[in-house]
Amino acid sequence: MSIKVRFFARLREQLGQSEMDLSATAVTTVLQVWQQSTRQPELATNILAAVNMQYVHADHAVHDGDEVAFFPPVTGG
Amino acid sequence: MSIKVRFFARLREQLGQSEMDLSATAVTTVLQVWQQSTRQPELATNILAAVNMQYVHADHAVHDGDEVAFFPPVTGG
Amino acid sequence: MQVSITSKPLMPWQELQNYQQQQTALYGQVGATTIFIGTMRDINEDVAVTQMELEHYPGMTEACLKQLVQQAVDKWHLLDVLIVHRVGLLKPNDPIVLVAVWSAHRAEAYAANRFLMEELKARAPLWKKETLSNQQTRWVEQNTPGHHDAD
Amino acid sequence: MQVSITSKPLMPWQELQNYQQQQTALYGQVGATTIFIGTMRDINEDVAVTQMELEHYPGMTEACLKQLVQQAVDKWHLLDVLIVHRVGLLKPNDPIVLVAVWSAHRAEAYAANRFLMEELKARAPLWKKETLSNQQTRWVEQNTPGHHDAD
Repeated sequence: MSIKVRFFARLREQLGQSEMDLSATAVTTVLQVWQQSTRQPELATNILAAVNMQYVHADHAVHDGDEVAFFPPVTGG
Repeated sequence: MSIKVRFFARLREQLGQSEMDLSATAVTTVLQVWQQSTRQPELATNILAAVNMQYVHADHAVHDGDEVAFFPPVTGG
Repeated sequence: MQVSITSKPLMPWQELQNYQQQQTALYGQVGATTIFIGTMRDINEDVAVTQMELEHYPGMTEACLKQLVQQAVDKWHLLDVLIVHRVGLLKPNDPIVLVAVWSAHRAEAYAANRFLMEELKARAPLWKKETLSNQQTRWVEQNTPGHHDAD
Repeated sequence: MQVSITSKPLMPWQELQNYQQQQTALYGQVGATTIFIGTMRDINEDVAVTQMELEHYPGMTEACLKQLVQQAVDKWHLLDVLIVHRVGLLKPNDPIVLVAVWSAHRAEAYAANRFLMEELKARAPLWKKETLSNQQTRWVEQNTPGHHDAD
């Protein structure tokens, strides 16, 4: 299955990329998407995650075609 | 001494006058100004009073040249 | 800081634009602006209202509003305050009052704006006389007091 | 109800005037309008800031703001809501965000406006990167949370 991964703001700069396409062979979670896309084992608690533009927790299931985004605390307004 | 008395809004309409000049011979209070100017013994608790454009209580002393105003609860805004 | 009473139609956006153009000394300091605009509704206490006459006590109304602004300035860190209140004959949809507060921070701008509106309604000598759809008139009896009303 | 993200300069008074002209269906119903405008300051955490880049997540930012508006509409009786947020390059004194709430009653207009601003700051995917006077840049780490902050 194919998953689109996006990074924003400071995280985007630190990782040196804003998006990537990930191929996974089985059912996966947000945490696994993070590990595969960044090669970092831990998802820091201050990194927020969204699947298809909705906030989710790290154990949220990810399906074929989903867009998964990771970003630091928001600072708008 | 000479005191200017002013009435506003519903009170002005009920009394049929917006202002009058009152002559008093001695030290007087807001309540006495009310009694002399309206010929009503009681100053209802929902009638507000001001001396020289500052809110005061009924026992506030009134001096020569003061402007005393009476009006109903305010309803601006 | 400015308070004013006007018998001319109140145009909030124009008023704000004009006022803000004088605020060059505040350049870069303002983080939060809060604005309240009170507008005449065509219904009050379940009765249709066709027009409204707003009476005030010239001199005392302005003095009272200035005192309220001073209280707000003493209580919060504010950069500027503007209050404009209509008097005279109003029709439904006409703006009645404009309260604008400029501050570095939003918590203070929100709190001061709410304070000014509640105090204005409780203390400023202004009175509304409504004309109903049957041509009868009535004085509005009393503003609902305090912070917990919903008027 | 409208939310929008814009990379063009935000002109609050013009935005409000244009938006309100479409509100003919609300004629006579609005009693209270509350507006919040957030503006870029030239100092943050005691350091001079010369410009700011606002990044967002196209699609999610708008969806998030729409959800917040829906929550506000579910919670209070509101007649209309407008939110406009700037992205891109900003200079001090530039408006960042505009939140406007129209209601019959002021308590609801004040409460909903405050709620929307707090939730926007806590949840909307937007990020600020500041350029300091020494040309260094820094990401703003975190908005102060909740109703008790003073930012």
